[in-house]
Amino acid sequence: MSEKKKIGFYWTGSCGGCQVSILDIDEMLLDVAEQAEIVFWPCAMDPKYEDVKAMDENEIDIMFINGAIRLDENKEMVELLREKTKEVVSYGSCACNGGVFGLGNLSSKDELLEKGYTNKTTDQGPFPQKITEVEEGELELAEMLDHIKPLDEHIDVEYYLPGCPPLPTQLEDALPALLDDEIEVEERDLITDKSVCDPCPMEREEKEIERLIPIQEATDIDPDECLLDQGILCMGPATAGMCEAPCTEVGHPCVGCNGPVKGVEDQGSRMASALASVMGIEGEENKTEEEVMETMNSVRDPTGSFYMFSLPSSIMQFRRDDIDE
Amino acid sequence: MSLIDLTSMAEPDEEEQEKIEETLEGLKEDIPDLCYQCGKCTSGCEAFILLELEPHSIMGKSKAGFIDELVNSDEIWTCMQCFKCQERCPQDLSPVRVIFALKNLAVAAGKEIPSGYQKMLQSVLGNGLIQQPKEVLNRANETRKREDLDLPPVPEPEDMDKVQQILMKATQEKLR
Amino acid sequence: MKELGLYLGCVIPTEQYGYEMSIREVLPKFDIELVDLEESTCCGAPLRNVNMFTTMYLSARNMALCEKKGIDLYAPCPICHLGLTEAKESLEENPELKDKINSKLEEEDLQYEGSTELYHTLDLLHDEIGLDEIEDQVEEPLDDLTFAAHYGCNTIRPNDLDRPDDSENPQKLEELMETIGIGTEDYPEKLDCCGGQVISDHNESALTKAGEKIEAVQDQGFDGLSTICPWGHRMLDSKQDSAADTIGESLDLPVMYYIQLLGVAMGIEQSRLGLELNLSPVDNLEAIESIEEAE
Amino acid sequence: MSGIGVFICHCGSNIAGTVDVDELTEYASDLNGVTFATNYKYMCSDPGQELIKDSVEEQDLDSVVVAACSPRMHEETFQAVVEDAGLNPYRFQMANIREQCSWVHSDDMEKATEKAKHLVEMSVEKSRLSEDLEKTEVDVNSDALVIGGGIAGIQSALDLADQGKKVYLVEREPSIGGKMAQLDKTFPTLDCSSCILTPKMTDVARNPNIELLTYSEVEEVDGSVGDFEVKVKKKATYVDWDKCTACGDCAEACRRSGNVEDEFNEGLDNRGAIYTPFPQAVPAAYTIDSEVCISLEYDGTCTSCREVCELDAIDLDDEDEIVELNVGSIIVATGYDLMDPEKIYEYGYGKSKDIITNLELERIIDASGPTDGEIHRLSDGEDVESVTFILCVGSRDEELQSYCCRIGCMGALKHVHLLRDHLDEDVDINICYTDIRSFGKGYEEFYRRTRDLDVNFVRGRPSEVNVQEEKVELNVFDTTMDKLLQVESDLVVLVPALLPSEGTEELSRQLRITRSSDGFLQEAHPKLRPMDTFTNGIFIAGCCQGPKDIPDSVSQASGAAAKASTILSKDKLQSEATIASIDDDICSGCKMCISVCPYDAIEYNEEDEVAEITDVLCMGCGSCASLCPTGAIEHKGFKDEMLEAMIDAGLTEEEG
Repeated sequence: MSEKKKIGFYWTGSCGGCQVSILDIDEMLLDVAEQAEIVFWPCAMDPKYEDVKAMDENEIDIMFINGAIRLDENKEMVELLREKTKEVVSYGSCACNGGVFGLGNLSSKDELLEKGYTNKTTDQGPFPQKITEVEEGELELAEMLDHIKPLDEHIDVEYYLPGCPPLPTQLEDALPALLDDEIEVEERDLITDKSVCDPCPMEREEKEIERLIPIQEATDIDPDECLLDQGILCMGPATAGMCEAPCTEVGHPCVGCNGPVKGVEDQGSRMASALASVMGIEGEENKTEEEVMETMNSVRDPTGSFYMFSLPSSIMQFRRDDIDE
Repeated sequence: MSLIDLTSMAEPDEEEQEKIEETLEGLKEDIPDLCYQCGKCTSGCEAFILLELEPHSIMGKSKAGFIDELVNSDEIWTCMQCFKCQERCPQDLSPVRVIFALKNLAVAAGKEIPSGYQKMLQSVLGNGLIQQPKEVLNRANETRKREDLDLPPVPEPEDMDKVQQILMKATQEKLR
Repeated sequence: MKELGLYLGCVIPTEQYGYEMSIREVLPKFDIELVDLEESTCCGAPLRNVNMFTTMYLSARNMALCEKKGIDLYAPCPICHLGLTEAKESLEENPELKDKINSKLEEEDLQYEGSTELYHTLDLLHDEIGLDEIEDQVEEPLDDLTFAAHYGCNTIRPNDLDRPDDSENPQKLEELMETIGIGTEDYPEKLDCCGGQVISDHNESALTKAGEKIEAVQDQGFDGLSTICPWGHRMLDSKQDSAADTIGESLDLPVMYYIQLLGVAMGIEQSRLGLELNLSPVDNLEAIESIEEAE
Repeated sequence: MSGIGVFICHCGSNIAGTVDVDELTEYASDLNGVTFATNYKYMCSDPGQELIKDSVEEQDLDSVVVAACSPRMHEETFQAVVEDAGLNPYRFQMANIREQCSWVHSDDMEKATEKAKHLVEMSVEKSRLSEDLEKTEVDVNSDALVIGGGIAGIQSALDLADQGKKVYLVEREPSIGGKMAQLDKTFPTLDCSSCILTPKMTDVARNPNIELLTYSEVEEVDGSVGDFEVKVKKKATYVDWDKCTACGDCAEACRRSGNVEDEFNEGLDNRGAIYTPFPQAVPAAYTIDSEVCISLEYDGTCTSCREVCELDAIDLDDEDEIVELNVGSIIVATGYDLMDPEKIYEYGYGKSKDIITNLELERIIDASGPTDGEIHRLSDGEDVESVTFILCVGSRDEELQSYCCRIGCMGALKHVHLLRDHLDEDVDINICYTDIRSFGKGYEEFYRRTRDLDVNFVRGRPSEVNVQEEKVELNVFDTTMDKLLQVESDLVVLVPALLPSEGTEELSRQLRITRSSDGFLQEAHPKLRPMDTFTNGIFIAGCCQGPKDIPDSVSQASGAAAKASTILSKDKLQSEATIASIDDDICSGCKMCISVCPYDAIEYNEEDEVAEITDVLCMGCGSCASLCPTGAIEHKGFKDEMLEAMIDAGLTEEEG
C-alpha cells in the first residue's frame, strides 16, 4: 500500500460555509482519514504560520482552499501554501469565481471602508488602523486589497470545485477521484457541462417573457412551472448544475451560486444575452422604444442578479472607473 | 418653422405650442400633431351650427403653431364640452382637450375671457361654489328656498378664507 | 346598509332642489345611507376652462373629504362625476402631480390617496342596487307612459374615463325606466347636447339647442323626457319656456328626473320628491298630482 | 507540408491603388500557418481562378484565403474554385479589403495597408481553425398544397399545375372563387368579374394536375420544407359529387328552401339546406348544410331531396373524412373578411336596412344577385334618389384598424360608374372621403373619369348616421369648402376595413408562420421577400398578407407559385452547411433557443430532454448560438474559438 496522501483545508475571506460542508460528509470523513492524512486544517487544528513555512516544498499533496482573497494576509498565505502543495483545489464559489464578496468590486476600497466603518448606522467604532498600540506592544492588522480576484489569478490552481457551499455529494464524488492516482481528473472536470435546468423538475415552455417580476412581488407562483417562464429571474439556464437544483425544486429561483457551466467563461453575460433575446419577444417588431425600455427596466439590479457569485471571474471583473493598474 | 399666414402675417409660435403639448401630456392625451384632418369632429360638433366652432381647424392651427390666433379668438369659448369629438376621433385624439388647454393659455396670458366664466371663477373663489343658493319658483309661481323644502344647509368650508388663499395660489400653477 | 358620501356639487344644492329631494327620499329606501360632506366645494370641472390645475386640486379636495370619512362618494351630477373621475385617473398616473396637490391639501390637514370609489345615479341604481331590487319596490308601475331618455354628455363621454354607461349606445336609463313600467325607445337625437355648458355666455345658442331637443322628442310622440343630469334638467325643464320662446315653437314636454319617476312608482308621497319644482307641465301626466292636489 | 494559401487581389486599382499589395503579400506569407502568398490583378478572372487552383495543387494547400471584395460579391465564386481544386468549399475564407478597407480609407495608403494586414490576419486565424463542412440533403416531394381558393389561390394553383406540378387546392367553402366571385365588376376596367374569373375556375376543375378539395379545411401540418405532412378534413357534403350534375331539383324540393341566409349574397336573400353557393360554382355540385337540414340537424325523417334526385346522389350517411397529403411546399392564400361595421355604432349599421356595406351593394348591383340587379331601397322597395358612400369605416382608425384598406376608394369609384349605369341620371351620389387613394396603374385616370359623372365628392367624415322616418340622414363637414352639409340618402354604403379572414390566427399556428401586429400573415421581408414566410417552403399570396386589389393579389400569387416551384423542381434540397448544431451532452433543455428561432428550426426532444435542430430549416442566422446560456449550440463555420481568434488577431498592435 502506498503512502497516505497528505491533504489540507484552508479558508480565506469566507462565511465558513465551505468548511462546514467538509464536515457535512459525515462518516466519509473517516474513509478520508484512512486514505489520507490531514496535515493542515486551521478550522479543526491549530497550525501556525511558522509551521507551514517550515514545511518542505510540495510536502502537501492536495490543498483545498476556499474563500475570497480579500486581505493581503490571504494572499500571502495562499502563495505560501502553493509552494508547499502539489495540487491546489479551488474550493467553493468564492475561490473559484469571487463569490458574493466579489460584488464588493462594484465599490472602491475607500468606499467600502467608509461604508463599513465611518458611515455605519450602528456604533461608530474605531476606523481600522494598520498599527495599533496596546499594552502588550504593537498589533498589526492585515491590509485590505483593492479588489477581489478569483484564487487562480493569485496562484496556479489544479482543480475547481465551485458551490456555495459545494454539496457534500460533490465532495464525496471528488475526494476519491482526487486521492486515487489511477483516476485522471481534468482541471474543470468537477464542474458539469449541463446547467441547473437539466436536473430541474419544473415544466418548461418556449420562453416568451413579457417582463420580469421580483420574486417578492410575485403572487400565484405555479409550483410546477419553470420560474423563468413565470417571469421570475432564475439563473438556472446559465449555472452549472452539480447541485441537482434543490432551490428551484422548492420554488426558489436559482441565484447562480455554482457559477458558469464548464466551458463558459462569463456566467452573467451569458444569462443577460440569453434573457435579452427572449424578453418581450412577442410582437417585438412593433414595440416602441418606451415599451422596450419598460421591458428592460423590469430587470432589477442587473449586476447583482446576473453576477451575484461571479463578478471577479467575469470579463468585467470590477468597476471600470476603478481600475488602478 | 417656415410657415407664414399671409392673411394676418402671423408666424407659428413654437413656444406656445409646446405649452399646449405640455398640458396635454400632463393629461396623458395625444398632442394634435397626429390629426389628419378628416373633419369627423366638426361633422358632429354640437357647437358648430350655432356657434361655428370647428374643432378640426383648431387642431390644424395648433399643429401648425398658430396659437396666438386661437388664444385671442372667441371660438375656443364656444365649446359645449360634450366630448363627442374625442369620442369619435379615428386617430384617438382629443380636440376638446386641446380647446381646454388653449383656454387655460388665454387665462394665463391675461386675455379677456367671457364674463360668464369670469363670474363663475369669482364665485368659486368667493364661497366655493359657482353660484349661491337661489330662491326658485314652483309651477304655481311661488318662491321656494332650501329651508322651505326641508333641505339641510349648503355645504361650505368652515375656514373659507383659508380655502380662498389656497385657491388663489392654485390658479397660478400648471399641470406640469 | 351602504354608506355613501353625498357630493352634490354646485347646481343641485343651489337650484335643482327637486333632484336633491328625490335622492334624499328614494335612496335610503334601498338601504343606502347618505352622508353629507359638510366642507365640500365646487368639483372644479367648470374651471377646466380657466386653470386645469385648480380643477384637479378642487376635485382631489372633495374626494379627500370623503376619504377622511372612509366611505365611497356619490356624485349625482355627471359633470362632477366626470371631473372627479378625471382627477382620480390623472393623479393615479402622475404621482408628481399628486404630491404637488397633496402639499396644498396639507394646509387644510387633508390627504388625497385615491381610495374612494365614485358613483353616479345611473350606475348606482342600475349596477349597485340593481334592477331586481328596484322592481321589488315598485308599487304602482307607470305602465301607460312612454318616455325618452336624456343621459347628458358627460354621463357617457369620454369613454376612456370610465363612464357610467356606453358612449355610443347607452341603455341603462332605458332599462331603469322599463323596470318601473315606462315604455321607451331610441330616437336619433338621444345623444345630442342640451347646451347647458355655454348658457352663461351664449344664452340664445344654448336655449336653441335645448329647444330643438325638446321639440324633437315632443314631435316623436313621447309622453315625456327623463333626465339624470342637473344641467340637462335645468335646460330641458327649468328653462323650457325660454327655450320655446327662443326657437319660436310651443313646447310642453314633461321632463322629470328618473329618480323622481322612480319615487312616484314606489308610491312615495309626491310632495317629498320636489315635483312642484319641475317647471315643465309634468301634471299633464296622469300619475302626477297637480300642485293643488298636493296641497 | 500543407498549409494556408493567401491570394491578394488588386481589383485593378480599386485595391492596389490604396493598399500596398506587395507589402501585404509579404506580411501574409509570414503569418502563422501560411505557406504560400501571392497577389494578382483580378483574382476573380479566369486566370486568377486558375492561379488559385494551380497553387492549391502545386503548393499542397489545405485552405485558401482570398483578400479581395465583399463575400456577397464573390464568396460563391471562390468556393467553387476551391471545390474544383479538390478542397472542401468551407476551407475557404474571404477577407474584404476593398469595401471595408481601400474604398473607405482611400486617402491614407499607410493606414489602409495596416488595416488590410489585420483583415488578412483575421481570415488566416479563422482559416487555421476551419474544418470541412458538409451540406445535408433531403428528398423533395414535388407536390404542392394551396390553401384558399380565391383568385390568389386559383392563380397559384394554375401556375404550378402548368409547370407540371401536382397541386392540392383546399377551400373551405363548397366552391372556389372567393370574394372575387361575389363582385359584379372590377376596377378600373369595369370588366365583369365573373366573366374573367369563371374561365379560371373551370381551368382549375379541368386541370388534371389539380386535385380540388373544397368544403375542406387544413387540420394539422407537420414536417418541413420538401416534405410537409398535411391532414385535411373533407367535410361531409351528403351528396355524392361524382354523381351530382347540379340539376337543382333537390334545392327546389328542399323543405327549408328560402329559409336559410345566403352567405354568397351577404344575407340579402335566402337559400335552402341543400344548395350550391352560386350558379357558376366549381365544382358544380350541391352540398347539404348539416346545421340547417331538417334530417341532419333535427334527426327528422325528411327525405324530400332524396326523393327527387334521379341520380341517387344524396347520401345522408356521409361522414367527414381526413385526407393525408404529402407536399414539398405550401402556398397560403386565405384572403380577407370585411370588418363588421356595427363596431362603429354611430354609423348605424343594423339600425336600418338602407345602411349597407360595399359588398352588399356589389350583390345588389349584380344582375344575378338577390335583386336581379334592380336597385331599390331595401327597407321598403321604394326608388333610390340618393346614395351616399362613407369611406374608411374602421380603416385608418387607431381604435379599430389602423391601416388603409387599399380597395375602398377605388371600389367606391367603381360603384359610381355602376350606379350611373343602373339608376336615373338625377340620382344624387355622394362620396364622403378622407383622401382618395388611386395609386395603381390606370387608377388616377379612372378617378378623373368618375369625377366627371356628377358625383359630390365631400372631403370629410360624418360623425354619425341617423335613421329618420323615410331617409337616412347624416351631417358631414366638407373641409375643402368649410361647410357643414346635411345629406339625406336612400342608401348609405359603408366601406369597412379589411381583416384577415376568420381562422387566420389558427392557421398561422398550425403552419408555424408568424402574423404581423395587424393580424395579417407576415412576409419574411416587406420589400425583398414579400411572398416568403419565415418558415422555409411556405409562401403567402393575396389578402392574407395584407389588403390588396385583384392585380396585386394575382401578381403575388404567381410570384408565390414561382417561389414554390424553385423548391418543388429540385430532387433534393441542400441545407446550408454553416448552420447551428446542438451538443446533446451540454444542452440542458432550457428551451430559450426555441423562442428566438425565426425559422422554427428548433424543436424540443421530450425523450432526451434536449433541443434539436432540423438542418434543412436552419438558415444559419446565429441567434440561437449567441443566446445559448450553456454554450451547447455551435454555429458551424463560426465557432466561438474562430471568432475569438479573429478578434485577437484584429486587436493585435503591430510590433515596433
